[in-house]
Amino acid sequence: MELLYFAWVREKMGRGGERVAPPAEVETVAQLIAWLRARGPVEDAALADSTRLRAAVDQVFVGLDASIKSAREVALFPPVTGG
Amino acid sequence: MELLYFAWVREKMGRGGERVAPPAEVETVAQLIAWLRARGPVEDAALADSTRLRAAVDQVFVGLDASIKSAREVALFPPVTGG
Amino acid sequence: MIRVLLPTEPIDTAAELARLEGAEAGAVASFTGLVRRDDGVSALELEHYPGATDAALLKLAQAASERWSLSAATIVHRVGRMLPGERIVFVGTAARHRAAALDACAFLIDRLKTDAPFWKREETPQGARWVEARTADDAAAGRWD
Amino acid sequence: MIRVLLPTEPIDTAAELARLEGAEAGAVASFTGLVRRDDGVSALELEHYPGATDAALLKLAQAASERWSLSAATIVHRVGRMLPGERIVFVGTAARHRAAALDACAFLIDRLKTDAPFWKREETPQGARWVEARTADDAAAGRWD
Repeated sequence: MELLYFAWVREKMGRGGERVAPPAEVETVAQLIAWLRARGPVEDAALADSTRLRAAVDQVFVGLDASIKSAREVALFPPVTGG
Repeated sequence: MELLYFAWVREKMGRGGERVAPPAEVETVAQLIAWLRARGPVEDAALADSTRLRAAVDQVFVGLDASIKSAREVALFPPVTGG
Repeated sequence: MIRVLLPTEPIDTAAELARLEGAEAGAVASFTGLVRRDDGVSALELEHYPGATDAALLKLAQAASERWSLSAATIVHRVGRMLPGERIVFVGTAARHRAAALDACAFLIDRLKTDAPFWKREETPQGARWVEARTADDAAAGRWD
Repeated sequence: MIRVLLPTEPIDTAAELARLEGAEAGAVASFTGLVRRDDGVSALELEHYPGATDAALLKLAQAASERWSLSAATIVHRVGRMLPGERIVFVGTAARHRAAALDACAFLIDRLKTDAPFWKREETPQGARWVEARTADDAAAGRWD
């Protein structure tokens, strides 16, 4: 699974993305975030405030309770501020 | 008093304007129109349909019942269609 | 910054937009009306009431500027004879935020249809005709009251 | 005619307007957003989600085109680093009548604020900061539902 990070999520994670293989019990975006936070203090701090996190699964905006089953690409980022 | 005609009023009157001196009892735009119509068949035909006539007194849009007392310039024209 | 013009020559929208952007406002909205090609009209003639037109457009631009705290408002209305595809009117607004710029722009073009002394005459293969006023325009202008 | 661009170079609004007028529609509306000079911001950086951004803008332009029967819809959103006074975004619509062009233009810029993956980072004398999302934008976008 390809992960992408944007804006301050990217900055705090220290990388724009990575390839990961979470275990089968990680079924939603929220569970993916929890799994990532458990990997180390950088990830834990970067993803601590889930109210300020938004996600897209295979480039479709979704809620954090959305499934990531069979997802090829998951993006994590702050609320958008464009236009 | 200076009269000005625009659009099809100008075309039907056969002139863009004229200087007139109506008698003192001609006090409103409607009375001015009636006085003009009495002057000849061209004027009578041009100004026959008062529902399609609009007016300005000294460059201010007014209703046909408006006073023309002490007016320097009265304009007669169809409803505007610009923009 | 209010700018009102009644040119007989073609309207340069790029130059007008550049002026509005120069007002340093953050948000610029514009509307351009063109002579349509598909109405069987070979030319359009815009008659106006010299003096009264300028005053009406100035009054409109000032009203919009105050109501929406605009940094700039521009009305350029062409008069005389023009051809299909040419610009009849350009309205532009500059404001700090987008809603003000967009609303003021819509207000100006709606009101121009009803509050300014312009008359349109269309030349067609069947002859020339004066365009009748549309009650839809009164309704559109009225929504700003 | 739908046109969506994400350039890193300055936006040429005159060329975009000319394209919209070429759609032969009668009414052209546009909105331009600029980097303000008076916010103490020395530069603005626009980050986006490549691929997803293009898809989101195309979807928006298509939705507007269908809803208002547009002859043309253009969205040009600059990305990367830009300076005060430069254009961030241009939205333009062409339609047969003015209300459709103006409403569609307002819809596009409102929705761009909420439905497209852009993030703004401001550089100031005190350092750089990511711009927070505004709830006012959600309200503005919601009025089109």
